[in-house]
This record gives sequence, C-alpha cells and structure tokens, in this order.
Amino acid sequence: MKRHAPDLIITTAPFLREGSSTPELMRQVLLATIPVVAAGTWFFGFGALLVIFTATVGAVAAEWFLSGNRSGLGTLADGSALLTGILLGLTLPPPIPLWMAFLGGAVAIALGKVIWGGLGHNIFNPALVGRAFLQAAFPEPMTTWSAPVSSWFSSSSPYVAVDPRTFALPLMRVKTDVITAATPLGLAKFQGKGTDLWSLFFGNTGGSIGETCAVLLILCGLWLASRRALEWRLPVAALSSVFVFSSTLHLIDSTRYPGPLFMLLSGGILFGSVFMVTDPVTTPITRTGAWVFGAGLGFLVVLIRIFGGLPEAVMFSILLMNAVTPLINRATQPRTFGY
Amino acid sequence: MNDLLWIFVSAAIINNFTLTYFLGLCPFFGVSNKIDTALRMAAANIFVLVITSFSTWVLNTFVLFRAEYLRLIAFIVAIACTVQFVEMVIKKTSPALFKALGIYLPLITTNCAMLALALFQTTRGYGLLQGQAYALGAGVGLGLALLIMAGIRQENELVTIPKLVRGAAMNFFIAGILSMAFMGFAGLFSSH
Amino acid sequence: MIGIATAAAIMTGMALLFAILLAIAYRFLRVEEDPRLEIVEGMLPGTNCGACGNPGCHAFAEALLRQTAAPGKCTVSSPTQVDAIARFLGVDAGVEEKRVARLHCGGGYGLALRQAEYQGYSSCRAAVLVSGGGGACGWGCLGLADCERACTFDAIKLNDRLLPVVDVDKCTACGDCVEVCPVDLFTIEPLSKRLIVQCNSPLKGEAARKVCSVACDACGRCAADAPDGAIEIVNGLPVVKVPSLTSERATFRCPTCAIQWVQGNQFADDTVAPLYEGGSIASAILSAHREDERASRG
Amino acid sequence: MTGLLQAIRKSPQPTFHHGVHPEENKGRTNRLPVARMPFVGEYVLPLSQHLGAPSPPIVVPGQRVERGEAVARPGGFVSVSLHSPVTGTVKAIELRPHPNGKLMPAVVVQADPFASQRDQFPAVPDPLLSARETVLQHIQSSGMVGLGGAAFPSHVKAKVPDGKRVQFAVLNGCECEPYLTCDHRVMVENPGDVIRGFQILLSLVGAERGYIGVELNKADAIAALRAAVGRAPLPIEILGLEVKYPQGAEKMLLDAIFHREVPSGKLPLDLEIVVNNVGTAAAIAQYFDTGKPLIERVVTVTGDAVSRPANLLVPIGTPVSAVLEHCGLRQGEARQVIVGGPMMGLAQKDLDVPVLKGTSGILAFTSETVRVQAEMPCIRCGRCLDACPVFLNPSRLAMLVRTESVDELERYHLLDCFECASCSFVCPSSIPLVQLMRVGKGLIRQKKSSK
Amino acid sequence: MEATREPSAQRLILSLSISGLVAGIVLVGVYDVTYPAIQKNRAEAVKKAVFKIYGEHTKGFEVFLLGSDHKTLQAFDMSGGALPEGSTVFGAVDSSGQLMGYAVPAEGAGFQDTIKILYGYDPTQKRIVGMEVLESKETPGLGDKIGSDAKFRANFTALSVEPAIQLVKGKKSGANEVDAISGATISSDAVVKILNRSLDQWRPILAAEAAKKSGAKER
Amino acid sequence: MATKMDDEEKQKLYDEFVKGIWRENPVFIQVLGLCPSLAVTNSLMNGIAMGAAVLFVLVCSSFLISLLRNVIPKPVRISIYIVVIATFVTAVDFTLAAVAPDLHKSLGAFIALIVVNCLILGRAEAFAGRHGVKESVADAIGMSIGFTLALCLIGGIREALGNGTLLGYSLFGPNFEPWVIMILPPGGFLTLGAYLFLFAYFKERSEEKKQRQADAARNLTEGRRAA
Ligand SMILES: Cc1cc2nc3c(=O)[nH]c(=O)nc-3n(C[C@H](O)[C@H](O)[C@H](O)COP(=O)(O)O)c2cc1C
Ligand SMILES: Cc1cc2nc3c(=O)[nH]c(=O)nc-3n(C[C@H](O)[C@H](O)[C@H](O)COP(=O)(O)O)c2cc1C
Ligand SMILES: Cc1cc2nc3c(=O)[nH]c(=O)nc-3n(C[C@H](O)[C@H](O)[C@H](O)COP(=O)(O)O)c2cc1C
Ligand SMILES: Cc1cc2nc3c(=O)[nH]c(=O)nc-3n(C[C@H](O)[C@H](O)[C@H](O)CO)c2cc1C
Ligand code: SF4
Ligand code: SF4
Ligand code: SF4
Ligand code: SF4
Ligand code: FES
Repeated sequence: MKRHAPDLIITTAPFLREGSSTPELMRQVLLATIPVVAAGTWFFGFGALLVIFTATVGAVAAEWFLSGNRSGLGTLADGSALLTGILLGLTLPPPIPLWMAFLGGAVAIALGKVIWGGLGHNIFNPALVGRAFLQAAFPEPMTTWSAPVSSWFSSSSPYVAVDPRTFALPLMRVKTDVITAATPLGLAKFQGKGTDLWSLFFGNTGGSIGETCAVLLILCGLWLASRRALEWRLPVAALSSVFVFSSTLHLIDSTRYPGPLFMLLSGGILFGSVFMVTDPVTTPITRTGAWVFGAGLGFLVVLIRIFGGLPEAVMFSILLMNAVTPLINRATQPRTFGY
Repeated sequence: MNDLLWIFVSAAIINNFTLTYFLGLCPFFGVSNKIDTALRMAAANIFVLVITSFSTWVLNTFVLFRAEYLRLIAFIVAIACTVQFVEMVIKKTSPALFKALGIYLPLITTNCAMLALALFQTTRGYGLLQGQAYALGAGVGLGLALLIMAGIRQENELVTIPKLVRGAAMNFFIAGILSMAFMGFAGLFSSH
Repeated sequence: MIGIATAAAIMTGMALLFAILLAIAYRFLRVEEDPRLEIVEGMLPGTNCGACGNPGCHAFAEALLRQTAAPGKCTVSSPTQVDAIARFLGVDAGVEEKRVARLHCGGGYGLALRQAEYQGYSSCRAAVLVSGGGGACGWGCLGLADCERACTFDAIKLNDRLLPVVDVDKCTACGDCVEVCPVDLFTIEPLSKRLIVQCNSPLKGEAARKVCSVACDACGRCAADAPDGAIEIVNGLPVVKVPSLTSERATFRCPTCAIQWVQGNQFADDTVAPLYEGGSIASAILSAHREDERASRG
Repeated sequence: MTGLLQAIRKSPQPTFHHGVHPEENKGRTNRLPVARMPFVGEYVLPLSQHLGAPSPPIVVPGQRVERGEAVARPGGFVSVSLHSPVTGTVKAIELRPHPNGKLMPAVVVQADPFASQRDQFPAVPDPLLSARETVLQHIQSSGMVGLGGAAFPSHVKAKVPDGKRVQFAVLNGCECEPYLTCDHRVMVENPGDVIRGFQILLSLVGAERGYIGVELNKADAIAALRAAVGRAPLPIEILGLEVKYPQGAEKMLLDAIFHREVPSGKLPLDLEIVVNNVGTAAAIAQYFDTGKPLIERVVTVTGDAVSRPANLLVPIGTPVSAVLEHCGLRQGEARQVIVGGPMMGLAQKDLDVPVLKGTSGILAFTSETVRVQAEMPCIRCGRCLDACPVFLNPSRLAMLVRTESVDELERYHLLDCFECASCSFVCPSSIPLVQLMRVGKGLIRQKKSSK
Repeated sequence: MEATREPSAQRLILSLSISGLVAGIVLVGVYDVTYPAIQKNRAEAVKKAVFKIYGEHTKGFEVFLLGSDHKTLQAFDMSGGALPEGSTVFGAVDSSGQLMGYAVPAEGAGFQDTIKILYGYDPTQKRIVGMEVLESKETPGLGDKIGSDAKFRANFTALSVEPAIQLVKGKKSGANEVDAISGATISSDAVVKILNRSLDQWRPILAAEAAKKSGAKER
Repeated sequence: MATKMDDEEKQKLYDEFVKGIWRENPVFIQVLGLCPSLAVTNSLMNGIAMGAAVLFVLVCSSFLISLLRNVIPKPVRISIYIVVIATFVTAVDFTLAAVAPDLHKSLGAFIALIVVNCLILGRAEAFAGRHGVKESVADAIGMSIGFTLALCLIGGIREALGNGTLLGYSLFGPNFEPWVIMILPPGGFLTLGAYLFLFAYFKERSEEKKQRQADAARNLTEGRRAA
C-alpha cells in the first residue's frame, strides 16, 4: 500500500472548513465602500474621487514598501491595505491637498499597521491613525470643508471642477480665498444653527467625503451584516449608546443639547459605526466586550461633541476605545463552561 | 466646585501629565509592561501625589512665603522625605501593602511628576483643595496612561512586533498615538 | 542679611529633620544583604539559562556565595570570566569538562522515508501530534527546528538535510534543546565522548532499514568490535557504556553508518553517504520552512 | 441578515450554546444498510486500542487462535481483553503502525483461509439475572469499550464507585460528525439491540430513567427507537435534538438535555449521570445474546475518493487499505485518508494501519475536498469564541501557545478544551487552532512534569 | 568591603545639615545676584504689553493693588523694582504723567490649557482698548492666533463691554461683538469668556476709581 | 614609564568622554531623561538651551560629588546628591531668568525639573559617586554633550517640520504648510520613536554588511583550501 503513500497530506482536524476567508471578508467590505465612494463623488465632485484615490495609493505604496514581503503582491493580496486607504480617503475633507491625502495613507499603514507587525496585530484603527495624524498635523486644511456640488452642469461649480487647494505642491499650501462650508455639527456647535434631517439623511451637507449620506451608509451596513462580514453588535451598541446619551441630555435641556436623531445622522458616527467600529482587528473579540466598546464609544462621542472643544469626536473616540480594547478583552473573558 | 472639577478633568485627561506634559516618562515606560504592575504603580502614584501636594502646600504656605528661592530645593527634599517616611511606615505597619506598592515608592521619588505637581500648584496659586483636586487628577491621568499602555504592551507580547521597532521605539510610537487620541479631549468643559 | 539667616535656618532645619528620619530608618529598617551578591551577579552573564542547575543567575550567585556551587558550573561564562569570579570569591573555579548536546538521529531529508506531507503549524512539537509527522520513522527528527529556535545561544542550525547541527563552540550544555525536542533526540554528552549513535529507533533488521537508510538495524557489529562490554545493544540500539573510548574501530563495520566517530560538530564532514540525491530539494524545503516561519513569527 | 436572525431567534429544540453547523454530507451513506466486510489475509491487533493500560498478550507467535478467542488479557482494572477476529495463526507480536501515527506493539494474526470462521461463541449468563460483579467481569472480558470514539472500557463506566449514585443514564445517538452514519444505521437497523443494551446498562448503574439523545436529522432512527422502546421495562425517553456540532460531546449533550454543566475537571458521574454511545449499547446486547465478544464493529467508509461508499461491519484489525480497496478507492487520487470523522479524526500517512475498536469512520478525500489554505494572521474576528462550546478564547490561547506563555495558558483554561475543532472550522484565517491547543497542552504537561 | 562599616547617626545628621546649610547660603547668594535682573525682566514684560495696548505715547506704568476691602485700589511703589504679589492692575501713563487707562491681567481655561491675557480697559467709555496674550498653550497655527492674528486683535481696539462681550462668527455688527477666528472658535470664545469674567470683577472697582479721579479733578 | 601611564590615563579619560556621546547616549541608547527631551524640544533653540543647562548642572554636580564621595556617608548619599543638584539647578534657573527671560519662559518648569531628571541623578549615583574627579567630569561632559546632541536632533526636526524654520530662519518659504503635530506632544513621541527606529535600521544594515563581508572572506579561504 506504500505505492501512493507519498501523495498523502497530513494535517490536523478539522478536515472541513466553513466558507469565508479573511481576504474574502476584506473583499466584501471593499464592495460595500463602492457605493459610498460613488456618493462622495456625486456630492463633492471629481476632486473627492481624486482624494480617495490618492489616499489609497499612499496606503498601498506604504504597505508594499514596508511590509517586508515584496514577492508578487505580497501582503497586498489580502486587500486590507486597499481597504484602509479607501476608508481613510472617505474620512477626509473634500478639498484637502492631494499630497496630504497621500501622506495620510502612508502614515496610516506605516504607523497604524506595519510597525505593529502587519495585519491583525495593530491595536489602533490604521485609517484613523492616519486621519488623526493629518488632523493634528494640518488642523486647518483638515477642518476646511466645501459645500456639496449644487449641480453637475452649473457653470459655478460643476462636478469636474476641482478645488485649487487640492493641487497644492507637496509640503505647500495654496492661498486662495475659496468658498468654504461648515459641517452640520460645526454649525450646531459654533453658530447654533440646525440642519434639516432630510439633508442629513440624503447627504446634501458639508462634511467628510464618505460620511454625509446616511441612508446609503445604513444600507451598506445592513448588507454587510447580512453577509456576516461584520459583527452587528458593535455598530448597534455604538449607535444605541449615542442615542441613549444624547436623548438623556436632550430631555434635560432641549434648547442646549441637540436631539438624538441629529446626533446620529450628522458627522461621522454612522460611517464610523459601519466601517470602523466593525474593524475586527481593533475592537474587542468578546461579545460582551463589543457592548462595552459600543457603550463607551457612544459616551465619548456625546461627551466630546457636546462638552468638548471639537465639533466632531468620532475619530478620537474610536481611537480611545481602541486603546482600551486590550483591557476590555481581558475584563470580558467569557465564563468557561463548567466554572 | 466647578473649578475643582475642571482642575481635576484638566489634569487627568485634557492635559494628561504623561501624554501631553511629558512628565514621569521614565517610570511610565519602565513599569508599563504588565497590567498588574501598572495598576499598583498607578495606585502608589496617586497616593504619593496627593501627599506631595499636601506637604508642599504646607511648606509653601507656612515656611517658604518669604524665601521663593528655596522652593525647588525645599520641595524636592520634602518629597523625598515624605516618600521615604511613607515607605517606612507602610513597611512597618503592613508588609502586604508594602509588597504591593512599596517597591515602587523609590521609583516615584525621582519622578518628574511629583516635583512638577508641586511647582505647578504653587505657580498657579492653587489653594489646598484645588491642589488636592489637581493631584488627584494628575494621579488618575498618570494611572490611566499607565494602564492603557500596559494593556497594549501586554497584547503586543502575544504577537511579533518587527525587530526594528521592538522595545523603546515601539513604546514611543504607542505613546504618540495615544497622545494623538487624547487630543480629542482638548477643550473639554472649557466653554461650559 | 535676613535672607541668609532665613535660608540657613530653613535649610538646616529641613536637612536636620530629613537626616534624623533617615538615621532612624537606617537604624531600624535596614535589610542585611551581602554586598558581594550584587557584584557576583554582575559578573555572571545574566542569560538566566539554567545550565548551572539554578533557576537563573541570581540564584546561582546566591549559591556561589553559600559556596554550594562552584563558579565553573556556569558554562556560559568564558574560562577567564569563571576565573575572575573564582578569584573574587577566593574559591576554586571547579571548571568542569565541556559538554555539548548531541543528536541521536541521522535520518535527514533524503535518508529517512517520508510517507506523507505534513501541513500545519511549523513546529516539531505540533507536527508530532499529527500522525507523528510525515516521516515513516516514529523516532526520527522532524526537521521543523524547534531546537534551533529554543537555543538561546544560537548554537543550532539546521543543515541541508534539515538535521540540527550543534555548534560545539557555542553550545553551553544548557539543555533547552533536550527539553524542547518532542522525540527526545538530544542528550548532553562530554565533548570527549566521540562515539555517537545517530539513531533512536528500536526497530531491528529489515524493518529498520526499510524506514531509513541510516537507521541502526541492531546488527551488533559495533558491540563486537568495541572492547569488551564497552558497547551493548539494548532495545535495538547500541549503548556506549565507556564514554572515553579512544578508538573509532567500533564504527568500521556499521552497515548503515548509524554509529559515528564525531570530532567537533556532528554532520560536519558529510560522512554519511548521500544515498538519495536530495540536497537541492532539501534546501528548497528548508527555505520554504524558513519563509513560513518568518510569515508566522514575523 | 441570516446571522442577525439566527442570533435573535431562540432555537425551539433543546441544544447547547455555541457550536457550529458543518455541512452534513451524510446523504451518500445514511440509507445504505450495514454490509459485511469480507475476510482478508492479515489482521493487526494493537495491544493498546482503548484508554487505559495496554493489554498484555496471552498468545505466542505460531499459536493457532479461533475467531473470538482472547489474544490478550486486561492489563489492569481500566483495561479490557482483546480477541482475534478470525480463526488463524499468530504470526508475530511486534511494532506495527497505529492510527495515532506511532509504531505500537500489536498481535498479528494470519487468517486461515480454510477455516470456517465460527459464528458460535461460548454462552454467557443472562445479565439481568446475574450478580452485578459477574456482569461487569463479563463485559470486561468481552473487550467492550465505548464505540463513540474515546474507546473507554465500558465496565469501568458501568461500575458506579462506592459512595456515588447514578440518577440518569444517557445514550448518545447524536452522531454529530459530518459524513458518519454508523450509529445512525445501528439505530435504524437494530433498535431492539440498542434498547436492550440500554436496559442492561440502566440496571447495572441503578439509574431511574434513561434518555436517548438523537439529532433531528435522523428522524427514521428516532422513529425506530420509539417503536422499540414501547416494550422496555425501565422508563426510556427518546429526545430529538437540534442538529449542531459537537452535540455528541457528552458535556454538550448533558447541557442540551438537562441544562446542567459538568464542572471543569469533573465527569458526568459527578452530576449522577452516565453517558454511553448507542453502538456500545447495541454491542453489549449482542454480546449477552450471542456470546460474541467485541471483534467487529460498524464503520462508515465514504469521501469523494471512494467510489462505493458503505456502512461496513468490519472485523477489528482489518487494514484500512483493505477496507478502502473494498469500497473502491480511487487509486492515485486520494490525497487524504482520515480515520474517524472529519472534525476529530486523524489523518493517516500509512494506510496499513488497522481498524480499531474506536474507529467509526474511514474517509478518503481527493484534492478537491482537501483545500489546504495558507494560514493568515488572526484578525481577532471572534468567530472562534462564538464557536467554542466551552466558551474559551481560542484566538488568545493560540497566541499564548506560540509565545509559550504556559502560566497564562492555564489561566485561560486551556485544559478545558476538548479539541472539538469548532474553532478551527470557523476561523477565516485558517489558523490551526486545535493543533495549537494540543501543543499548548503538551507545554503545560511538560512544565508540570519538570516541576 | 569597607562600605559595610556603619556610619554613626551623628555623622549622617551632621553631613546632611552641613550640606543643607551650604546649599542655603549658596542659593541666597545666587538669588541676591539675579534678583534685580529678574524683577526688571518681569516689569519689562508688563511694560511691553502695556505699550502694545496703549501705543507709542505710553511712557510707563503704575501699579495698583486691590485693597483689602476688595473695592478700592492702592498705588504700589515700584521703586524697589519688584512686582507685588496679589491682585494687581496696571495704569498706563503717558509722557505727561497722565493716566491713560488701566491694563488688567486675567486668565481662564482655553482650548488646551490656561490662557493668560492683559487687556486695556477704559472705565469712562466702558470700552476695551486692547488685548495682549501673555501666556497660552493653544495650538500653533490655530488657537495661538488669538495673540497674533491682526484681524482678531482689531476686535479689541474699541470694544464696548455693554451689556457684555459677545462672540459671533462671520459678520460683526454690534460694538460689543468679537468676530471669532475661523478654525479657532474655542480659543476665541475663551478670550471672550475670560474678559467677561474679569470685567465682572473689575468694572465696578475701576469705575469707582475713575469716578474718584474725575471727581477729584473737577473739584 | 610615566608617559605611558599618562597615555593610558588619557585614553581612559577619552573613553569616558566619548562613550556618552554615542555608544551610551543617554537619550537614544539608555532612554533616560526623557521628560525634557520631549517636552522642550519643539524648537532647536530650546534643545540647545536645555542641553547647556544640563551640561552645567551635570558637570558641576559630578565634580562636587566625586570630590566628596569619600566623605559622604552612604545612607544619605542620595539626599545629599539631590541637595547638591537642586542647588545648581536653582542657580541655573535664576540665571536664565535674569539673562534670557524669553528662553526661560519657553523652557518653563523643565529647567527646575532637571533636579529629578533621571539622567543626572543616575550619573551621580552610577558614576560620580564611584569614580575620581577627572573621570567623572569627563563622563559628565560626554554625557551632556550626548544629551544635547539628542535634544538638538529632535528639536531640529520638530522645528523644521513643525514650523518650517530652524533657529527661527525660514526654511521652505512662505507657502510652507507646517506640520503642527510636530510641535504638539504626539510629535515629540513620534520623532523620538522614529529616531530609534532609524538607528536600529542602520545598525542592522551595518551588521548585515559585516556579516556578508565575513562570509565572503570565509568562502574565499575555503575556496582556496579546496583548490
Ligand atoms: C468615521 C469618521 C470619524 C471622524 N472622526 C472625527 C473626529 O474624531 N474628529 C473630527 O474633528 N472629525 C472627525 N471626522 C470628520 C467629522 O465627521 C466632521 O466632518 C468634522 O470634524 C466637522 O467638524 P469641524 O467643524 O472640525 O470642522 C470623522 C469623520 C468620519 C467619517
Ligand atoms: C467533539 C466530540 C464529539 C463527539 N461526538 C460523539 C457522537 O456524535 N456520538 C457519540 O456517541 N459520542 C460522541 N463523542 C464521545 C462522547 O463524548 C462520549 O465519550 C461518548 O458518547 C461516550 O460513550 P461511549 O463510551 O459508549 O463511547 C464525542 C466526543 C467529542 C469530544
Ligand atoms: C490638532 C487640533 C488643534 C486645534 N487647536 C485649536 C485651538 O488651539 N483653538 C481652537 O479654538 N480650536 C482648535 N481646534 C479645534 C478645531 O479647529 C475646531 O474645528 C474649531 O475650533 C472650530 O472652529 P471653526 O468652526 O471656526 O472652524 C483644534 C483642532 C485640532 C484637530
Ligand atoms: C468589517 C471590517 C472593517 C474594517 N474597517 C477598517 C477600518 O476602519 N480601518 C482600517 O484601516 N481597516 C479596516 N479594515 C481592514 C483591516 O481589518 C485593517 O486594515 C486591519 O486593522 C489591519 O490590521 C476592516 C476590515 C473589516 C473586515
Ligand atoms: S531534533 Fe527534535 S526539535 Fe530539533 S528539529 Fe529534530 S525533531 Fe525538531
Ligand atoms: S539549547 Fe542545546 S545546543 Fe543550545 S546551548 Fe543549550 S544544550 Fe547547547
Ligand atoms: S477545539 Fe477547544 S478551543 Fe476549539 S472550539 Fe473546541 S473546545 Fe473550544
Ligand atoms: S476565528 Fe481565527 S481569525 Fe477569528 S479570532 Fe479566532 S483565530 Fe482569530
Ligand atoms: S526625566 Fe525621567 S521621569 Fe522625567
């Protein structure tokens, strides 16, 4: 019987596997970003697409050069670097200089992922590390927003026209007096002005490229959940927590504190909940942990948005919760059977 | 009361002693490799900070009001002295507590955070209560940073960090990212 | 000059207070510790390898001070370092004969029969759990380098046949490899012991040879050729009873080269006839293993 | 949406928490009646086929043995006899490959091609009328072990230690492993034997009530058992359980039936329950009916590399290669041969290994089914935590094993892992988690012994 | 090893006391030498700020201490060169020795940390006439514009404090309104809050003081 | 004979001096005295000033401590070191406030905090307290130069990127977009981390090169032997 023996493969059980693989997961999330990219382009013009593309190139280039495996596609094959780049691009303001987008992508991968040892090892969400770096480095460009393109064909701001700031030379800025817009949260915080919920719902407001269209984000999230590509507890916990904390404040004083619907539909909370809170690597592994993470996130978002200096808090809150995720994981170990 | 709260929150998170003031970094990097150690160090820190705040306030108010130029030397001696005294007392009265916290006390004596606390509370003219709030905030902030750092470092031990950044470089990168994250707290409660 | 007076008063007062406190502390709460301990520990290599039989260098230093151990027990320190410690403590160095780890398997790639391809966690301890690894011999080296990784002194490198070669200069006889090998292939032997049986399989005769071309088939020729009683066949394997044999005669008639006269490193000169031409494949596999390992361990 | 719905919906059938739903793949064999495997030339009987002390041989090479004659005696209390499955001569007692990958001592019996291979065996007393001790002794000398996989000597389980009592007995008819259908066929074809065997066990342990847990994908088995139970004197209940792996693991089964957890490090006996496999019960009944010791068992042979899958009654000691050949192994196409089920079985490198008392299946797969995926880093997705029926954190345990943090491993309860492989099954990064668990257990053992 | 010999307690106490004594004496020496320069620097810093607020006509400044009744000001003699401790305001004096207005230090929480400012206040017109940032840790390029941004500073050249100072974004319409720096609304807001809070304390005092002065002149 | 002794001693002093500059650089290698290294280095000037202050304090205190090391009783040595150091620090503090008030303001409390800088107390305890005056001073100078060097490297990068200037001179022209993060706290951590990474990288590169050369040499000799 030894005739065919050397062909045999020996491995440990199990000899069956459930379908999905990690690269496949990444592919599904990538698919889910496509409509969001499209919407961003629709609202903010061709320049927005350029920004996303450049951020992605930055991330992919950094991954390829730094990850130490440059044979073939190397670690790009799993698609996570591509995803990081796109997600970073989607959280940037539309008129940001391209060189900053590129730098952000590179920092996201270098500081957010490669130094930790690559996929799966990082504690902080790489895309948000990149964004936080940009925000701290270039606070002004990172808080300068453009208004949504009013019409594709109008002569004043057609969607093919790109904001001159976008093409600033590397390390430089373009000094022009351009029209800027405020985000709904900025308007609420600093000028006490509201934005109507329908605009928020359909995304016809100022803001980061990918965050404005609430309805699309909700649909993408539901699709991902139905494909079991994300852990539904995390976004549900985060959103409910924002709801609970903001309603409580709203009930206390509705003139000072905005209502929960506004809090949920404005800013990056929906985008973050669908695409970032769900990053498996940087969020708790335990199910109880997922609830704790979401609750903490919502608390921080409401705290900083309402009592903090900044109008928006999603990025910082996610990073802060990422930081305590190892502690959450430890504290929420499930009770072992039979103990 | 509001004032005390702001002093506390400011010292604990907005102007975190470790992550935005760069105080007590040596022990911060030194003992943040295990959650357990970090917790104890944090407890010892809070304890000593509160005592330091008190003793230097007493010193400043009743002894040094006429001799500003002796502040530094007097504070440092006072800190060293109180810490040593506390250490002795703990050692004598509760060996268990000493084992849990005492071994960190010498580390704390020569920690910038203690002296900085004493100096800051003096230059800011904090009264006794404000000083205590400040010390408590600073201690909580140091403890928070230590605990988070320890959690992350202990997690990192389970995976392979690239050789070139393993060790000190990685710790600085982590601290850098944490420091970026803590920037989110800027301005908290300042306009309310 | 009121300033000077105040300053002097305050400073002296504080210093006094401090000094008194310290004096009290010094009197009542001092912990006795032999000051030599720190010095001796500083002179030790600090690798905490345990080769000396103590749980780490600190414990060894304590043992040295108690004089329950001789400095020479530390096999990591160079002779001059050992000497320095001995002189410092005023004791005999007690240098022991150098011992090294020896491998009892010669069935590397191309020599021992491989029945199946193992896939999974690249580690001997893991592979042995899967049908005992892909090799036909249940006692042989699995070639997945657990020992190489375990050796803190970088003394082990797998060769082209995926067999671990112990660098006798670097090996400190710490025994980590002995402990880690799931098929117990290493023993610690005096360097002067030259006759090494490079097989661990109790199979005899045809059964043994079918599995591995360099297996000991327990034919008994080595025992017959060695001085009386120096080698004995126990459980299908020769046991060298007299470690200090000076003649390599016992190896001459071994049909499978399973017993070897080793000087320096094992497998240093390719005394084992390459029965299969597997060198290049082996190195390909080796590099694949290394890749895997790098991928999984970074 | 399915994931969401699943989480929200509370399952109506009794079951345990967590676990996985592998594809069943039972369709090719679950309607095939048990057939007899023809005799072959040589039988290999490893002396260690059960948990416990190996059985010392009582024959010498060259000695003639009858079918059903003992060739080895129990090596202690936790040990059983071993019988020759054929009439023939003892060829040798030597090291032979064992399905666990090692070479182990075995009695090799050369079958006598001209012998009659008797069907009559020495008579045994009626178990319901004899003294408990006698019955137990007979069970031991019949070579009876659990046929559910672990091959634990049955008489040991049936002997309730002094000071303990047993309230319930459970028969395990889950057969949650995909592909396997041997228990299924036994329940369908010999429900009477199962019930009678169970009655013997119930009276031996003094239980007041019996339960048979069967997964709902075996409706015909449930029906057959229900029909057979009507005539039984002690109360026996047949329970349909949700189809989920590893329902058959006894701790999970007890959780499903009684909603009680067996404490860590304890046995079902500590809950005053004993669990046996349905096949074991049937074999006990058959032994007391005919006097035939445990010399053959039902084995499912399937997988895409065999052209004639079957449920075979195989004499113990038959080489796996012969069984596969009988079932039409696609020579040259088989890339993986597994003894046992696809979740817990062992891959074989040498097909001359024998069928053992605990062998419930032989699977042969071609490269189409054997997908060896490259391992990726753990992305901490938590699916393994959701799968693990004992609520461990396999992801963390795997990392701890790789870094050899033995103390932490114990703190995270590695020793409670029973290697069901649910975690590896779901891991999207193809991490060999169970294997790492086993390595980790080795590390703990090593550390304990070096202490 | 010699170190194991135990030094006597007296020696410990003695050596520490001596070192303390020596240190004290040395420090007094250093202090005496540097004291005048340091005080001069402090006064210089105040002077510079006052100059910036009141322009080139400024000649010098006077120092007033809040009296123990918390209601009246007392002139402080600066001939010693040192600024006093306690609540102070400064008076800007022109070349004719005429008091041009007050310069009031104030502080409060900013975006990052405490912001310290000095503002010029004219009690008769109830107007702020200038504002200088003495110390802040606001973000360079954003929050620190409160000290450097000309447009923002221009808000304070003639800012009415009645009924209170108001922060607006974009269009400044009222005399009591301050236009926020875009990108640094928080810091701008902080300055306004600090001013309002400080004015609450000082307005009555300075108004009374001014009334006293003008009354004295008229009389 | 005598000159030989001198030479040897000079060599030893020289060794004590250089080691602190690179081989045992307090910041990059020993990772000590971090607080000021990060807190004040948002400009090159601050780095230089801090370095100078540390130089003064470290040299003076090392001198005094090594001079008195046999007189100081062991149990109170740390306290006395602190008193000595604190005296010098206060002196520097006041002098700076008198001479360069702006610099004094931008260094803030960190001048005072030199007292508890782990580097200084560490040197006092580990070196000056156990060595002669000459060695201690050589060591102190070397260490503080190493410290200053590190502060300048960090401060230089942070000022250049964070402000577009070096010692106040514009580097990139008026349209430069400053990287504000560099002068904010995270920039300090990240810059030091990046330096440590770069050093590790170059060290590994040079080691690899050495290894390759050694291998090549070995192959050469072996080839010869074979031929
Ligand atoms: C997922 C996500 C997270 C974000 N997190 C933050 C954040 O933490 N802080 C922030 O200022 N902006 C964040 N943004 C951008 C904001 O949502 C928002 O557009 C901007 O902050 C508006 O506030 P501003 O007035 O600073 O200018 C985030 C965007 C997304 C999509
Ligand atoms: C993961 C796992 C799955 C198991 N599945 C079954 C099963 O499907 N049927 C079964 O009878 N025993 C199964 N067992 C074995 C049982 O736990 C238990 O040992 C057995 O039912 C006892 O009966 P026995 O001694 O008669 O074999 C399984 C064990 C494990 C660990
Ligand atoms: C790194 C960073 C630093 C900031 N620094 C300041 C600051 O010093 N002062 C301030 O008022 N806001 C600061 N901000 C807050 C934002 O710029 C915020 O969007 C702004 O206060 C809102 O003003 P706007 O509505 O005019 O844009 C900072 C934000 C970031 C991300
Ligand atoms: C559901 C899901 C969400 C993800 N979200 C992010 C993200 O927010 N940011 C990011 O950099 N990568 C994201 N990734 C990709 C990947 O997990 C990430 O690059 C790792 O953190 C890198 O180790 C996501 C992946 C999945 C499957
Ligand atoms: S000697 Fe042992 S540990 Fe080393 S490679 Fe061989 S099997 Fe593995
Ligand atoms: S691990 Fe083995 S080879 Fe390495 S030093 Fe220890 S005994 Fe020698
Ligand atoms: S193999 Fe162990 S860890 Fe994995 S699911 Fe089963 S019991 Fe849990
Ligand atoms: S299933 Fe795999 S990838 Fe997911 S957490 Fe578990 S080990 Fe990691
Ligand atoms: S310099 Fe070391 S703790 Fe601050």
